[in-house]
Amino acid sequence: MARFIIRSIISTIITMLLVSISLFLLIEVGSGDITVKILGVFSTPEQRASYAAQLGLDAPAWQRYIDWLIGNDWRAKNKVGYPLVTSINPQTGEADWWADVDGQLTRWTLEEGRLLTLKRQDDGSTTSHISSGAWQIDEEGREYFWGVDVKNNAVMWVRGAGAEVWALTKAGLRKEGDGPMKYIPLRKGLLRGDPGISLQYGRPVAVTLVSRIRNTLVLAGAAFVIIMPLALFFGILAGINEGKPLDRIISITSLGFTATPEFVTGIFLILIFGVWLKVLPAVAIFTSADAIFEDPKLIALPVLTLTAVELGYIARMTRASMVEVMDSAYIRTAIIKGMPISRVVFKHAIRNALMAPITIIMLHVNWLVGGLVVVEVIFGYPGLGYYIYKSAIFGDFNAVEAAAMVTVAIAIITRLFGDLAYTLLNPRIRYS
Amino acid sequence: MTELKKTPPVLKLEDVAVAYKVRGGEIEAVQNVSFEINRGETHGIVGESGCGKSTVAWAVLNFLGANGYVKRGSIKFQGQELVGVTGEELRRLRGDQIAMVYQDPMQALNPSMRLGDQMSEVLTVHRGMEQKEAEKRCIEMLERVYMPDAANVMKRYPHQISGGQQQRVVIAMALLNNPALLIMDEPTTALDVTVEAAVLDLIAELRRDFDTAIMYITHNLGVVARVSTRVGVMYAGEMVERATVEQIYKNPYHPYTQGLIRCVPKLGADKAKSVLYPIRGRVPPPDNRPVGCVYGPRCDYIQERCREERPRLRQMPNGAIVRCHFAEEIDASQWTPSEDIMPPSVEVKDVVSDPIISVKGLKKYYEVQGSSLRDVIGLGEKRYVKAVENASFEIFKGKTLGVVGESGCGKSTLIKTIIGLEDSTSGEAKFLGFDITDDISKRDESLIQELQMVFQNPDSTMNPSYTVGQQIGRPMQRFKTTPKDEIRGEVVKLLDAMRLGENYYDRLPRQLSGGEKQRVGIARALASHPDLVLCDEPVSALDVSVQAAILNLLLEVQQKFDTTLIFIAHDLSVVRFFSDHVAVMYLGQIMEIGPAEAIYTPPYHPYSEALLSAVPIPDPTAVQKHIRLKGNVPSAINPPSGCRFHTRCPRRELLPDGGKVCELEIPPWRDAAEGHRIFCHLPLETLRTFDPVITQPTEGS
Amino acid sequence: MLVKDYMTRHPIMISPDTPASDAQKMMIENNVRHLPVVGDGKRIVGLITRDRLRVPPTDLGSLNVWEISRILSDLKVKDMMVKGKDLFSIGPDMTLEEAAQAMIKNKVGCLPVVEDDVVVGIITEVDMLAELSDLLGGTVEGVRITVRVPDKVGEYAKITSAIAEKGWGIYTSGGVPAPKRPGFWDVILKVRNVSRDDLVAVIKEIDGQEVIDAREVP
Amino acid sequence: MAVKTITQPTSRPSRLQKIWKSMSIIFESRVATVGMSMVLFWVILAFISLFWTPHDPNASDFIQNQGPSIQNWLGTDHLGRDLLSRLMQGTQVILLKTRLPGDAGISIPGGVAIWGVIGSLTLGSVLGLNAGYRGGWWDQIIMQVLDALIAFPRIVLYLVVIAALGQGDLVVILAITITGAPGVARLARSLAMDIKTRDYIRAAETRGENVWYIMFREILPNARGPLLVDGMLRVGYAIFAIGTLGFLGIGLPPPDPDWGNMVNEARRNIFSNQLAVMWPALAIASLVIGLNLFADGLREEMTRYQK
Repeated sequence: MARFIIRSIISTIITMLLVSISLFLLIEVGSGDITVKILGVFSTPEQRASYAAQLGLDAPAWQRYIDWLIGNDWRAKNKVGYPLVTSINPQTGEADWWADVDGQLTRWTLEEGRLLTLKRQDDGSTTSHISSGAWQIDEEGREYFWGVDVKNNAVMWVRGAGAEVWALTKAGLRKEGDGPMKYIPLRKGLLRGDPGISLQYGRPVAVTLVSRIRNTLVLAGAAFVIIMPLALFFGILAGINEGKPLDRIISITSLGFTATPEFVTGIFLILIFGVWLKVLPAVAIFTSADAIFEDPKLIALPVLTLTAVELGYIARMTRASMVEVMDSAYIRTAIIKGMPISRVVFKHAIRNALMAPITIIMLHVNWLVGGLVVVEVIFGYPGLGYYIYKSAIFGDFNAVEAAAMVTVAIAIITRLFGDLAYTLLNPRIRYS
Repeated sequence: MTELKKTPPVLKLEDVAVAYKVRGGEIEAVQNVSFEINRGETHGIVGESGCGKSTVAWAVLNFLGANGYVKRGSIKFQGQELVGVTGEELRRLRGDQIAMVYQDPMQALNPSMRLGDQMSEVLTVHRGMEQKEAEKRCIEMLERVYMPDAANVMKRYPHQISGGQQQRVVIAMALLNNPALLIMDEPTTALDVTVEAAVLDLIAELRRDFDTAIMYITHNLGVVARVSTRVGVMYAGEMVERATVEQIYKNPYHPYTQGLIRCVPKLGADKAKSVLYPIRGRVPPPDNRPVGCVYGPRCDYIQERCREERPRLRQMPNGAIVRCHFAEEIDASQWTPSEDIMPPSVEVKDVVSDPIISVKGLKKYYEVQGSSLRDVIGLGEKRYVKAVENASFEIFKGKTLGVVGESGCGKSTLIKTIIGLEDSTSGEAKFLGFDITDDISKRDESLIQELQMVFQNPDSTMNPSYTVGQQIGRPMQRFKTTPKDEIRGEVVKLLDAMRLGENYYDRLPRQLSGGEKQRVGIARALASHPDLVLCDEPVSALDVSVQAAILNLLLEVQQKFDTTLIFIAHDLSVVRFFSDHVAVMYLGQIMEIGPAEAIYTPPYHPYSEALLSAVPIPDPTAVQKHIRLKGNVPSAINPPSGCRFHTRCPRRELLPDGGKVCELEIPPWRDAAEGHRIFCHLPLETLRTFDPVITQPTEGS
Repeated sequence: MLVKDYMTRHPIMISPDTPASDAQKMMIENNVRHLPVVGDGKRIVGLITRDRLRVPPTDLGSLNVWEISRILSDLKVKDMMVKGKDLFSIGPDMTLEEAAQAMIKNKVGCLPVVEDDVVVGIITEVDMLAELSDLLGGTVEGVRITVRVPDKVGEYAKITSAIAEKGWGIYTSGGVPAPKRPGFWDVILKVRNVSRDDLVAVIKEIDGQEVIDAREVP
Repeated sequence: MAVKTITQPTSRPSRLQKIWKSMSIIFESRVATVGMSMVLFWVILAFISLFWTPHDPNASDFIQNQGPSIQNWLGTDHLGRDLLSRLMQGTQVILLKTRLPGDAGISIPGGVAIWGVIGSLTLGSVLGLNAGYRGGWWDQIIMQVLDALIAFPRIVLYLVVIAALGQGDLVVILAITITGAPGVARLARSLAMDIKTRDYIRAAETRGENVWYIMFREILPNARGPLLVDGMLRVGYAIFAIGTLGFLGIGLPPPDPDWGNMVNEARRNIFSNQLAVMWPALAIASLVIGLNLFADGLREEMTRYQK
């Protein structure tokens, strides 16, 4: 058994890695020139170039993958020469990057060719004064300086040759002088819990993601709690009456539900409950972050939709294996031993019947996620799925990657659980 | 003691017919079967597959599935009519008064329940006994069936104990409530000879002690002869003859019974002296049985009357009951085979050339993955299954080497290694001088085509999606032994040699019977004109009547093409009949090898002796030495030191200090006679003192 | 001589809810006189016998034909069986004497043999008689001789030694208090491979003992 | 032998007979028959639409959001297009034609769903057979990769692939292929593992046949049945997926109407015109259910035949 578990854990890790790489590559290939999406089609090539540089897109792909996975502050640290740390900015509540110059959080900025050192005070404000002698000389005799700028990048300024950069501001693109030559947009990396900045909203992905995940978990959880018992119940019921009318009815209905796409089911439910009966809200509009908890009605329809689709599937699975078990030799033995039918079903059949479905069900979780996307889109439910959808459409790769990895993680972990449950149910594996 | 009271039979069937509803009508699987079983009697029911033996059993338990039902007749159990009994009343009978044991215990036991729970529930449910008390009883019962450390077994799961033990558990479970009737459907068919023997002993003993009436269903004439007091012979859903076991074997009335008995080789019979006569044709499927006598089409004595009128059971002077119009006239001793089943005449050629294949010290080890963490990572020290250990033998052209041994003795691995499905670990093997220690991928075409194989299971020996012709033709086109346009002709020739007509060329496997498939399998093996054909249990999955036909066919082929054969089987009498030389394997080790007749007569290797004494002989009068091996076959991963057989050897005591040496040293090869070698510490003198295992009081009859 | 050796194993049994008429039919068909009545798991609930099934005429006297037939058809085994304190049973490991005692004391012709209230067999007078006839070697041939001896120590020895000297073998032997002759015992012997007269001659030698009866059997 | 006495026609059963035989299986099971007729209904409709639709599916020359009427049997949508025509036209892309990229507007026969499934069947069975028959490292690696693919939530994959490669029939086919392959592979693998234990495979090995021959000539033909049934189910899933994509607005590109997209557009004014939503929704549901029933029925029959 030990072996089995170890194996599945190892493979889980490998899988995650594979997925993350392939995901990254796909998006590399895919999301063409993201700057066009951000700056708009009327932006000039050089504007895009400079903005791309600011996003660190000029670095090679492998470099960016590593940055994305495990961050790049350690890389930037060697350049800047000071340890780089984050501290929460009281105004925005987001983490800012600072260089830790012997205990003093420091940033730099270049104004009219003069390098200013910004020292952070305890109250969060900064004092700026001219720093001299910080410049270093490279082989071509240029004077350059590596530091952390106010936009959370590790950057390289070159004295005298202040580059022209296009900064994206509320007012749109503004041309600025004294720009850095090189950018390393600082980030901790996914493994260290920092998926980066959302290109769409310009806010850290992590912040939005958390609440979305929570909403989705509530939705999925609710659905799961409803689906499981029902599905198993109907599955087993159908299984033990194989071929009888009851079985036919259950099978056909469940087939009907599984075979109907979520969005169709969803639409019909909206029609029925939202449009005709007017008992449930047709869309889930979140007035506040905790809306679900305040008004459970919001998730009634989404949950119902998910249930409709998944219920049928799992029920069919269970039925199939129940049927198989019921005409196995050991069930025959039990009956011939004169066991009452109830005992045959509950003591002999069910346990064996559940082995097969449980793994499949767990494998099925990523279907569920798929369903979630659609359902959330239909009902405008602010969950993970909806987030992925929006980001993918926009090509906001930081967001997509982060979100997708979360879903993948969920899928794989549930599968791991599935395997464990299987081993626990099945003594043949447990004792060997 | 005086038997003053005449007690009524425990089970009484009166012309029972069982029918199954199918699309468009129904099929009578079983027709007018009647017999009765008394207390403490074992009533054997024997017949080929598809004769409705099991159906009868299920009918008694009223467990015929959704579409089956007892159409006619009455089944009386303890004077109570069972037909039509259902629900609670039926439930009470099952497992309490009527118990059943059937083939393949592994399937019969619930894989995910502890054996203890599976057993004890019989008591807790029927007798409302306390769990504790029930378990105590179960343990007692397990000990009663000689289960080693019973208390522990209670806590185990089925897959953790050996097949023999599983069957013991099932039997114990059946006896827990001391049923009046015990139905056994091929209870030992899935087991090895020695295990089977032990279980049969057990059954006999239990019957005596518990006075249980046993209905024993089997296809194996030997087993019936050993266990049963009376026998019913079933054919095509009818009981064609019923008599005491002696009568059945000494003077059977019904032609079918006679046929059956002619089919099976007597232990000690060989191809030179004796012959097997198959029964022509095959059992008719239930949905088109002949109008008259069901056996008519296969019967040698068929008359007009047999075609029109279905015979009814009639009592013979000696009390036997037979379903045949001409039972009195027919005299088995005057029978002569008709030409279509005339077996080939075998003249045993003496050795001409030097050996065609010679193997020296061949080893085959498999690496096994441990389950500990270290093993998974790959740090654990390597462990091996020693499947074949130091096999050495040689075979001469046109001869047959038979290999016998119980499952897991490595006989299959041996031939897999020879034919190249596995590469050998060490040792040397030469075929006509070519080295054949590598696996097939490293051999060149010409060598590959010289070694071919015939397989065990007729249902999987042919690829369902190709016609007979294509499959036999394939080797020819693969090895280019025959030009494309002549292939069909060649194939047809082969088909004829197999006694299959040209019309088989375009048939698909599913249109063939087991025997025919096996014939095609043989044809395919011969298609590339190989010099050596390896037969892996080619007949063990077939009915006895077909078995005989296939064996004869193989002999004929060998005669015609002068092919050399290696013949694996677990049935000692078949091997004896078929082979010139025999090797006895145990746990990967050849224990004894030599000319067939030598193996089956003293001096014996103790293991061979045990095997022989375990074989069920189709002759109730034969006296057989009673040697039973204790314990199970040890694991091949770390086989016993010294002599691998020492853990179970019943003859060790003959050595000084109870055979310490067997544990310490690897035994020497003792040359008993020309080419007859025994792998044992016991000196030949001692081995010679063993008296023969089987003695027929009535020789030659 | 334990019950389990002489009882009939796997007796025909019947469930309490069977109609009485069926029970009767079953007894006649299989010609048995007693049926243990059992629940699930062969747990004994009662015993039913042929005469038990006879409905006492007094119950029916006042009824008309229709009512009678109705009653008869409604009667279930459980209404008529012997049960509760009237039901006597015995364990398989008791001696036959004990069984006999029980039968005599309770005036029953049959005892269900019960092992923790599961019926494992049944033992009847017939079984008893079978055992008695065996006890006296009823079926083996030889000389059956009855000797009347005074009720003293050592008398038995005289006989045995006398026979032993001749080298004959005593097959079976039994002793009962002589009917209507207090102070005497009748010893019944079965001796094989001997003529009646030789045996009588030898026994006559012994003083104080008289040969009551001697015959070659069977 | 008596087997000679059993006379059977020596002539091969003709191809037609064979086909008819396999067809007859379908009619044995009511489920399959129902399923097939549902599918046939749409197939026929699709063929008709090739030559004739009541109106131009893309021309909005009617009053918007009308209910059924003599001229628009199913009513009109929010742009005043004839729903029936759009429905009929919609079947083509799924079942009958795949539009190649480029302005030439060339299209090849075989709908997107069909090609997608064919793709996943091919890819899947190749992988599965290798994993199943060869075992060992092959198995380890292939399965590892497939697990990764399976772990990938389909919809995310669709989104990413399409975000990556942009809309278009071929892209959808690719997406379906990728997402379908792992399932097929698993099935093929288990079948292969079962079949490879048969003696006829042993026989092939003792003939020294090479691996590919064994996999594709010996194993595959016997795995065909289950794979085809599975394929049928997958056509259902594919249509399901196409619908979903269309609904998310990233499905098959215009001009051909896409059922999913029709639902998506129509739901915006669901309060005023429910029919516009219902028709395409019903269409998808019925077609998918039909395929499922068909496949289920077939599978049931097959298993019963083996018994």
